[in-house]
Parts: sequence; C-alpha cells; structure tokens
Amino acid sequence: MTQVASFTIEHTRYLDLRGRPTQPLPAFAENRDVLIALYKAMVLTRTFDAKAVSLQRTGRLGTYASSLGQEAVPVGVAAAMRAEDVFLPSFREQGGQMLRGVRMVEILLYWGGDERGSDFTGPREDFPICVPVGTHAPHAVGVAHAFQLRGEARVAVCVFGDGATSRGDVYEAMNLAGVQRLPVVFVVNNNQWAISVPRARQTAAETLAQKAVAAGIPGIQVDGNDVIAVRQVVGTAIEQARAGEGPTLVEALTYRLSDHTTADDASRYRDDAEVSARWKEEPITRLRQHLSDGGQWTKTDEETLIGDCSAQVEAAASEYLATPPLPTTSMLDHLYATLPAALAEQRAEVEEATEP
Amino acid sequence: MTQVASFTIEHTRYLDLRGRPTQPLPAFAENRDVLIALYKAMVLTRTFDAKAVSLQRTGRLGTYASSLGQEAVPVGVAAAMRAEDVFLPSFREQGGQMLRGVRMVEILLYWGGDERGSDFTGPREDFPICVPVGTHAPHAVGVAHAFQLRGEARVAVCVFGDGATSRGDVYEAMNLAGVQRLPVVFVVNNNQWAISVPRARQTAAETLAQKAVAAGIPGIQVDGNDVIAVRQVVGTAIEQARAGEGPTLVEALTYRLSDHTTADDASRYRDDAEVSARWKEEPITRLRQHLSDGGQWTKTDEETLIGDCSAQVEAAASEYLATPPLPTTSMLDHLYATLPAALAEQRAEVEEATEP
Amino acid sequence: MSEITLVEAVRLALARAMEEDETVLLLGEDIGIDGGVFRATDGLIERFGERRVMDTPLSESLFAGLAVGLGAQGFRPVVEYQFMGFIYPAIDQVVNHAGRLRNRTRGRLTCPMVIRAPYGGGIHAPEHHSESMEALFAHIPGIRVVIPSSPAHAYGLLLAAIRDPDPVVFLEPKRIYRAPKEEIADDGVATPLDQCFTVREGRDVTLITWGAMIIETLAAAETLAAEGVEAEVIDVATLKPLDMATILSSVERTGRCAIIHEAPLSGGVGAEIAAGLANRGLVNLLAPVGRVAGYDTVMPLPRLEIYYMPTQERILRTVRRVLAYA
Amino acid sequence: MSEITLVEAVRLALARAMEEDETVLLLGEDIGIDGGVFRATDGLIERFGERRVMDTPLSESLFAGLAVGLGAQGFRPVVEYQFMGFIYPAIDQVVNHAGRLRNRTRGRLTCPMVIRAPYGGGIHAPEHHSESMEALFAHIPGIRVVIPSSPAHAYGLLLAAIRDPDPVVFLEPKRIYRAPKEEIADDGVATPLDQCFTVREGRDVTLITWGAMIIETLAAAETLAAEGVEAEVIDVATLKPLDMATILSSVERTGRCAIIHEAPLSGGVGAEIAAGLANRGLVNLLAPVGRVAGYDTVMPLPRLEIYYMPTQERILRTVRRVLAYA
Ligand SMILES: Cc1ncc(C[n+]2csc(CCOP(=O)(O)OP(=O)(O)O)c2C)c(N)n1
Ligand SMILES: Cc1ncc(C[n+]2csc(CCOP(=O)(O)OP(=O)(O)O)c2C)c(N)n1
Ligand SMILES: [Mg+2]
Ligand SMILES: [Mg+2]
Repeated sequence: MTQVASFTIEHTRYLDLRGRPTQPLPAFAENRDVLIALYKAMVLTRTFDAKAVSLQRTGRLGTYASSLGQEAVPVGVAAAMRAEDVFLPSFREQGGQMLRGVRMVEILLYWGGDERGSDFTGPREDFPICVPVGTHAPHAVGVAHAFQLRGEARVAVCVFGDGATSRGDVYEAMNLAGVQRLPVVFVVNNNQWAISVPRARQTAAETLAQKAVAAGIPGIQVDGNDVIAVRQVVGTAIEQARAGEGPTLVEALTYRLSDHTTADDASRYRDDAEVSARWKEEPITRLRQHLSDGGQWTKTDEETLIGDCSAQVEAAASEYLATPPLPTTSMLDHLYATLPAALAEQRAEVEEATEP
Repeated sequence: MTQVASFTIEHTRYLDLRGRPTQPLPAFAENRDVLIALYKAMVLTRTFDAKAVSLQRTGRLGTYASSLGQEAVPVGVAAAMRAEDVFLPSFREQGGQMLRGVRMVEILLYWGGDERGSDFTGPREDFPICVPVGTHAPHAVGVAHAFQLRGEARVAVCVFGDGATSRGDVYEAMNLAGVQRLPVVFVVNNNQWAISVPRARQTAAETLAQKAVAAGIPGIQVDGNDVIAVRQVVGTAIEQARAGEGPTLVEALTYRLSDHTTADDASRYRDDAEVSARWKEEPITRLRQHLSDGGQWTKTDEETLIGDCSAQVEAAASEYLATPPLPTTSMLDHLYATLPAALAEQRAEVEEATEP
Repeated sequence: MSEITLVEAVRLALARAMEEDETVLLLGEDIGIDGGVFRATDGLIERFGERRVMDTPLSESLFAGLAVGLGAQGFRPVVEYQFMGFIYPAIDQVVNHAGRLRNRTRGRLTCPMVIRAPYGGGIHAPEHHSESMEALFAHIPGIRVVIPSSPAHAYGLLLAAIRDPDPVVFLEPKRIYRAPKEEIADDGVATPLDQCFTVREGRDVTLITWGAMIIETLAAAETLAAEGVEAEVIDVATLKPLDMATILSSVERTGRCAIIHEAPLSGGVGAEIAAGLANRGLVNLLAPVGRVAGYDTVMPLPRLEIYYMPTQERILRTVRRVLAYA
Repeated sequence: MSEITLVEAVRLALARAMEEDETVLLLGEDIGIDGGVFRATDGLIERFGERRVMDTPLSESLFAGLAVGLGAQGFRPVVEYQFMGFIYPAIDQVVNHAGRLRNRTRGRLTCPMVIRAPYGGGIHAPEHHSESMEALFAHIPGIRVVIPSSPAHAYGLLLAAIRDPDPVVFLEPKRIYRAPKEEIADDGVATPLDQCFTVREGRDVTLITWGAMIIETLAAAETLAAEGVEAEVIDVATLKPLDMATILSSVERTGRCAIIHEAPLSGGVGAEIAAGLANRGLVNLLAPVGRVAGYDTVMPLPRLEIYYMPTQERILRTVRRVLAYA
C-alpha cells in the first residue's frame, strides 16, 4: 500500500468562552470600532429576532426562524464581505442581511407573507432567503461563475446549515466550484441540529469541513460563536477567492439556542440541560466580556445600545404592520417580463374574484 | 489553529505492468485455479464485448458499452462477492454480471431492446443495468438497509464510473450508508473518461477515493488493471461490511480503451497516443504474463480458452438472434401487478393497432 | 370509536399497517422522536423502534431511491417528504426507477413503496410550503397518485396504498389535517384505490374535486341546494389511474360539470378529466366543462394566498355559468 | 442558403445567438470538443472558446441551479441536458427557483435561461433515452415550454427562447434531428413564442400536434386529402403558455379535432388542449375530441417502441372515427 493523498482539518478560535484571547488577535480586532460594530450587529440581530418571534406569537407574522445564539455566524460572514460581493443566505442569516443593508421591514414583510420583502432596496444583487434547504448552493456557483467570466474581483458567499450538507446539490455545487476554481465561499452554519435531527445523525463525517475533501477544495473549521474567528477565517477565504485561488468551505460551529422556527417545539427532542450548557458559549456575552475586559464597553454603552436596537426594531415593526397588502393581480404581474396573452383571462378573473 | 481531523488515501497493487509481484500476494492468489478462473472470466468478457460490438456494427444490436481494458474491475468485484450478495452494476459491468450467472443471451437481449434481458434467470435479486448515471447508488443503500434490518450477513455491491462520482445522489447514498453503517461497498470504475470529459474536469479532488471522506467512510484506491488487487481490496471491504463494520468506497484505476459506446467516436476528443500508452497496462496480458511466468499457463491453454470463449459467445448470439419478439401487449402487462381497469381500453388499442 | 382528524387517521393507518406487516417501514426527516412536523408519525418510534421509524439525513434525492432498494428487497417503505415543495428531487427516481422497475424486469423486482407528503395551501405557511403539484406525478407511468379528502379516506386509502404492490404517491391535504374530524373504526379495512367516490348525489350538475377542495365544493353544493339545484359531488381520490367511468356516468345523468382543484389550471389533473369528457362524454355534455383552479402562477406568499385558491364564491360563479348555459 | 437538418439549425441558432450577445453561454455534458452527443454544439468551442462553451461534470441537479445563478447575474445560459431521461433532477430548481425568481423578487432578479434537451422516441436508443415528458414542465408556472417541429422552427424558436427574458425549456425532437432538411436563411430572425402555427389549412378536421409527430400527422393529412378530406394541421410549438386562441378558431371552422402526441396519454399536454376545447370550444364541437398518444406505460425498449408511438395508421383510425361521428 502506498499513500497517495492526505488531508487535515484545522479549527480556529481567538476568544475562549470568557472572551479571553487564546492567541494573538487578527489585525482588524485591534480596532475598537470594528469590534464594537460587530457587537452591535449581533445585539441588533438578537433584538430583531426577539421582536419577530413575538410578532409571530401574537399572530402578526408568519413562521419565523430565529438565529438566537448563532448571531456571530451571519454577522461575521457579512462583515468579511465587500459591498460588491453577493450574499446567498439560507433562512437564518437575517443578521448578515441586515449588516449588508437589507432593511428590517423587508425581512418582516417576507416572513409576513409579502413578496416585496425579497425586493430589497439594499444589496440588489444579493439573493433572497432560500427555503428549500441547500438549493441555493448551485446559485452561488452560478454567481461566482459570472464573476469569473467577467473577470470581476467579486466573491459569492453562500451560507447553509449542517442539514444542508447532506443534500446532493450542495455537494455538486462545491465540486463544480473546485473544478472551475470559482470565487465562492461556502459557510456551514453548523448549529448542531436540523430541526430534530442532531448533527451526528446527519453524517458519519467527523467534521463538516471535510465535506470539502470530496470536492478537492480546502475545508476549515471555525468557532462559530467567536465572531472574531468567523470574520477572520471567512475573510481569508473570501480574499483568497477574490485573488483567484478558488473556493473554500468553512464550517462554523455554533448552537441553535432557539426552537427550529416558531412552528417547532424543540423540547420534544432535545434536553433542556444541553441547551443550558450551550448558553455558556453564546457569542454576544463572549464578545461583550472581551470588550469590557479591555475597558472598551461600559454598562452605559450597553444600555444605550439596547435602547437603540429596540427603537430601530420597533420602528421597523411599525412600518411593517402599516404596509398595505399588495394588489391581488400582482400575483400574475411579476411572473413573466410581460404577461403572456394566454394569462390575460386569468388576470381578469383574479380581478373579478377579488372585487369588493 | 488546532488540527481536528486527518485522512489518508492508500493505493494497492500486487502485480506490476509485466505481471511481476510487487509485494507478497494475498492467499487466494496462491491458488492456480482461482487465478485461472479470473483470467478466463476476463477473456470471456473481452470476447463477449467484441461480439456485441460486431453485432451492433452489423445492425443486429442496439448501442453497446464495451468494457475493453477494464475487465479486471467487474470480474474482480464479482469474484469477491458471495452468491447471496446483491450486485448493482452500472452499464459496463457485463463481466461481473456474467460471473454471477447472468446469461450472455440475457445481456444481448437487453442491449438488443428486449425487456426480458433484465429478467435474469441467474442472480434473481441482482439489479438490472442502470443507465441514468449513479441513480443506482441509492438503491444499493436501500438493499443494504434491508440486509441490516433483517440481520442478514449479506452485502450490496454497487459499481459506477468516475463521472458518476459528480452526481449528488451518489454522495447522498454514501453519506447515509455512513450514518447507518450499512453493509454496502461502492466501487468507482475510474476509467478516466465520462464520454468526452476527462477525469480532471470531473472534479478537483486528487483521488476519487477521497469522496468517501465527505461521507465519513473509508476510501481506498486500487490498481483496477490488477485483478488480484481488485479482488483483494474489494473482498476485504465486502467482508468488513458483512461483519458489520460499515461501508467502503473503492476507487479502481483503469482505462477505457474503447469508445464510450458504439454510438461514440472517441477520436474526436482523445489522442490515439494516450490510448496506445494505456494498452500497456491492460489487465488481461498482465495476468497472463503472471500465470505463464509461474508456468501455469501455456500457449495451448490459451488457444483452448479462446476457442471455448468464442463458442460460448457464438452460441449466446445465435440464441439471442433467434429469440422471437415479445407480444406488443407486454408493454402494459408488466407495468402494475394487475392491469388497472383504466388501462384496459389502452391494452385493447395496442392489440387492435398491432393486429396483422 | 372517537372522532379523529385527518392527520390522526394517517397515523392510525401507519400504525395499523406496521402492526400487521413487519416489512412496513417509515423513513423521512424528523419523523422519529419529533413525530414529523405535522405529527403524523407521533409516537410511532416509541412503539415500533428506531429500526422501523428512521430519521434520515436531509437528502431528498436519496429517499425515493432508498425506497426502491428496500422495495426490491421485499420491504414496504413509506417515505415522508416533509412538504410537497421539497419532493421534486424524488421525481428522477420515480420516473426512472420506481415507476418502471416491475416493468423493466418483467416483475422480477418490484417497488411496493409509498411516498407521503403534505400538500396544498391555506395554512399561511412559508414560501414553498403551499403548492399543489400532483399533476407532475399523475403523468408518470407505473405509479399511483392518491389523495384523501377526509379522515376516513386518509385511513382507508393509506392502508390500501401501503398494501398495494406498486408505488403510490400519497398526498395529504394539510389544510384539513386538523379539521373536520370524523369517526373511524380502526378495523384495518382499506378503501379501494383506482376509484372515484360520489360523496353527494345530485341530478343537476357534477362537481369533481379532490383533497381539501372537497370542503369548498360541498359548501357550494349546499348553497346550490338551497336554491333548488342538486349538485353531485365526486371525490376523485385516485388521480392516477383515473376512474373516468364514475365521472362519465355521473355526467351522463347531469349533463353539466365543473372540476375544482387548487393546482394551477393549465395541465392540472382537471385537464385530463375534462379531456376524458371531451372525448368519451361529449354526447352528454349540455354545457362547457367548467374548471375552477389555482391560477397559472406561483402560489403567492400568505398575504395573498386566499386570492389564489378556489373559494366557494369562485366555484359558484363557474357552476352558475355552467348551469345557465343552454 | 442551403438545406440543413434540425440539429444543424439548433447549432446555427446557438452560434448566431452567441455571436450577437456575448452573455449567451453554453453549459452541459460533452458539449465542448465532442460537440454534444448529437453534435448540436459541434465546432462551437473552437469558435467561442472554453469560457463560453463549458463541459460540466456529470451533475444534472446542479445545471439548472447554476443557470439560475448565471441568469440572475445577467448572463443567458443555455444548458444542454444530454437526454430528456436525465433532465428530472432539474425539476427541483425549475419549480422552486427558475420559474419564480422574477416573481418572488418582484423582478429584481430574473432567469433568462434556456434548458435544451433532445426528447422522444423512434431512434432505437437505449433505455431511458426515448421518453417524452414535456407535460411535467408544461404545468410549472413561470416558464415556457417550446418544441420545434422543423429546422426552420428550431432555428427561429431557439433564437426566441434565448432572447426571451424568462426561463424556457426547449425540447428537441431527436427523431427528426437529421431529416427532413430545410432551407434556412441565417438571418437572426426569431420565430414568435406563445403562438401555434397552422402548417396546413383545411376545413374538415383540425389535427393538433408538436415535435416529431408532425411527420405522421402531415402524412395522415395527405392520406385524408387523397380521400377528399381536408385536414387543418396545427403545430403547437409553444406548449406553455398555450395559444388556445389559434386552436379554438380552427376548431370553430372544422368542428372536429384530434390531438396527437408521443407522450403518455393521461395528463399529457393533449389533455390541456382537449380541456380548453371542452370549455371554450364546446359549442363548435361536432364530434368527440380524439387523442392519439403514447400509452400510459413506460416507453418500451427498441424492439417494441414502434408499437408504442402513434403511427399514421393510429392517427387515421382516430381521425376517421372523429370524422364519422354524427
Ligand atoms: C429541501 C428541504 N427539505 C426539508 C425542508 C424542511 N426544513 C426546513 S429547515 C430544515 C432543517 C435544516 O437544517 P439545517 O440545514 O441544519 O439548517 P438550520 O435550520 O439548522 O439552520 C428542514 C428539514 C426544507 N426547507 N427544504
Ligand atoms: C444521469 C445521466 N446523465 C447523462 C447520461 C449520459 N451518459 C451515459 S454514460 C455517461 C458518462 C458516464 O461516465 P462514467 O460515470 O465515468 O462511466 P463510464 O461510461 O466511463 O463507464 C453519460 C454522460 C446518463 N446516462 N445518465
Ligand atoms: Mg442546523
Ligand atoms: Mg468513466
């Protein structure tokens, strides 16, 4: 027997559970403003999630997927991107969408059942939320292929869950990205659960980062509750992709502290004790600890921030609730560039049926 | 950074290109009869392929996929299986099917366009040829799951090509096999080409064996032109699976010396020089050399064998050519266990339309 | 005997089938300890164990093929796709394998499998969770497509589907998962497949529907009855193969008909029914065949979904046109 | 101007589209140096380079999704699926993304993509290489389904499909890939989509078909003409959205009609046409709507395939029944 190939998977973390550096921090993390911006984005995300859940509980929003405890992943990823890059989120990356400029009212509209929620005023080329798990990975590869064809120094960034890594199309997408050395970064938000299915039942692979080995691309693990690590590792992958060095798969290890969505009751399949234990690892406290250890964050700062976030979120909620519904005919008006003649009659029927 | 996982891929070969052992042979290979049986099976396969191609060229058979130069893969795999195991071939493993008892006339019937070709009298639980590339990998996992559920010491063995490794369902199948530790062995017949697409454009992965890493199962490479190595490595994987130790992916490195099928003209996309060079590695000469080096195979043996194989193949071809076509109504009679009432009229129409 | 819901009837049928035949297995996402997102399999893992109630990885391409392998080995896998919006990766295996394994091996290998999925709109679900794409399956040779419209039918038809020796796509109208309820004797009696059911008799017009639209259709029939018009209502139940005989014989009596379904109009299963009437029932048709269906567009997100789905009013509007025709 | 085949017309249209618009790209298996298994892309990689003619790994799930990403970025990808039998993994992306990206983003992102695939039987191809499953696509909202029936239409419709701002599934009848030939001016003029074409005028009966069945249908029309019966022949061309207006106006004149397609009868696109007639054309129908189609079974392997596909004889038998009806 001769050895013909070998691979290793590395894991990166900068802050321990108490926010203390475990190794020298990356350059950006020496900048107070950068860290505080990350912190604020995470707190805003958590505030927004809480409001969305409460809107749902009171019948004013549809099913909603909270990112409680996982805020460092979308925030770290979005922070590592440039404005001109394209973000392809799953359905739990509102924190990243917000940081990139999607308005909170748009996110609420989407989950409230209004198509205008996916017509962002913000990053116009970013993809909308993707509900069919993992089906946006091929899109990311297509977007990256477009960048490569045009010779643009832009990167497509696609986030999906641990569950999504079991989907064949995610594998197919990574494999093509490898062949073409496309400027795309895949991030697995490994929150340990796919609804009720634990990570261990999703795959026998020891890590999800090693899914990359099958595609012949680098795979790397990062502490997904350490926003510094997420931003650093994803940022390096993005800049490599931008430089023409090809795709990377980053596995961010985190934990879903909430139910899967508001339609789910995680207590049916998951021990409270497990969840409590994981609360100790969540990313917001960790970064706050780090900031206050360095004297960069005071109680007053915190209170101001909480107030700010609430105000922003409340304003978005009010705007959402005040948005009048779409005209019923809109369901046919955006299907094709021009309404085909064959559909004119149906459009008239929609109008007729919905006349007051 | 901490290393959290590592993997290596090993390659196994026993005979060099001239049939000389490169390491001590496995026990079975010390038995002359066993080696000669493997040799005969490969020669019969090559004889059969040649006949099938000539039948096609003369308009008496449909499109056909020759296994020229790759005979060691199906033969080595089938030789490593037990009768009660289940074989799930792709469309280029006639050598393995024959060794397991599928009659040559049945294989000809199939490629001649007659459904009875998939109604083997031989291994009744084996799957028929699978044309949609890689779609039989999920079946193999289902079969293996059945064995596991019934507690049977049986193994499902699934062969597919290098091209198939790019299919998401092959990945999904391997991944589930890993989770459930199913008794299944996947064999990639890596003949370096998927029609005109060379191996290097199929994936950036250095080896196809490493596709296993994504599924958390062992992956191993073998010289697919060394039938001893194929039988040994696949045999070990099969026996591990049988013992409850889970699935393996074996990549057998070989080369497609023929066109993709009789419908293909490989000279459009492939250099003759490449093909000529690869003729030096083909499995039949290699094993013959090994046998004659050991004084176990004479010119007379060879002539007798060639005569035997021709006679068998000619007999099968005659039987095939003499087989009267199916009744036209058979197209509806096997669709459901019982013809649904709704289809009675259509069946009558088939009869009416085909009345002489 | 107590009143149960449609989703409870599904569970009851699954349990009964598993009880009586140990080759029946359940596969799917979150069907184990979570009991399925609609609780269709609630308690079954406790009762039948992990071997027979298997939570799968998130691999929709795989499930149907896995079931083909299990089916060929003599098991009767029942695979749950969590929502119909995620069932499309199964189509490759259904067309290329499940629907033809018996035929291509002349019966040597068979596929006694069931694919279950909740389908349809009306529960204000997220994007991709409300579609009705049964027509995609109803065109595929070698399979059956079955849709229950009540708890009793869910119980009886699912038992029949599981016992059937060929593949069945069993689509559950989730809008009526929880109401209305119905009394069901858990007697193991299957409801015949390949057959339409006349759920209301009438002489003036035939209304043909399936799934949750039975509610609006029956309501429309009641409204019409109050006006002296007696509508016959047919629940198609098995969409493939299609029992045109029952439909034709009803229209022979009524001379008028309307077909109601949630799926987009064009190429929906209603088209096949109307085509059958245009061919074999033409002589009896006193009026154009009405179709009330979803529009040929994507199911809107929840805020507009009620304007997409056929309502009693839309049904009545069409039926009145059909009745008025002379 | 010289006579060319349908597959050459496809190639000509691809080249023309690539010439005039550099956002047009080709993707698929073996489309590069091999020129595609039917040579539809022969010579294009030499002419337009590897960047624009890309051989992909064997990943059918991926292609359609890849095209969605490229389309959203303003490219016009044309994806070849090698045979229709391998197209099914695309359905997930077509239903869940391509057909709705414009709608769900209110036009912010769009999918100007074309999926090409050879389809249909009659060339004695191996298993899974001869099916006609166009109806699966014709039911999906937000897309177009287009099938040419001649070299000229292949050229004009493919140009139109590529220039169309929305996704088009373009199915090529491989039985007539190489014959008959037709003169084509490579003038870049597209043939309009969303429109049926009357390829033969007649007053006695309307024959409606598409793809390769145009050959048998026209032959049947000739046979009938020799008997003094003038059949009007309509080539549907765009199956979705369906131009019922042309069909209705023909049947308004002829009063009789038959629909001919290779795909299985039940739930085929013929059903939608017949349904349209049963609804909006009933008043004009003097006879039941005939349908001549593949049977509701798996396309047999080559030895029996000719008994599966509609022949001139089968068409004539049905048309004569339709004509005889009084
Ligand atoms: C293809 C598909 N299958 C099933 C579902 C239903 N579903 C929604 S989320 C989910 C689990 C996803 O798990 P994971 O990928 O880990 O993401 P997470 O929800 O944990 O963020 C499932 C099964 C879906 N949306 N899409
Ligand atoms: C899903 C699918 N796509 C495309 C084809 C057409 N096709 C037949 S064989 C083949 C290449 C297969 O390559 P590989 O897996 O390496 O097997 P090989 O033919 O080399 O044995 C292709 C593309 C097919 N049969 N199935
Ligand atoms: Mg998860
Ligand atoms: Mg190959």
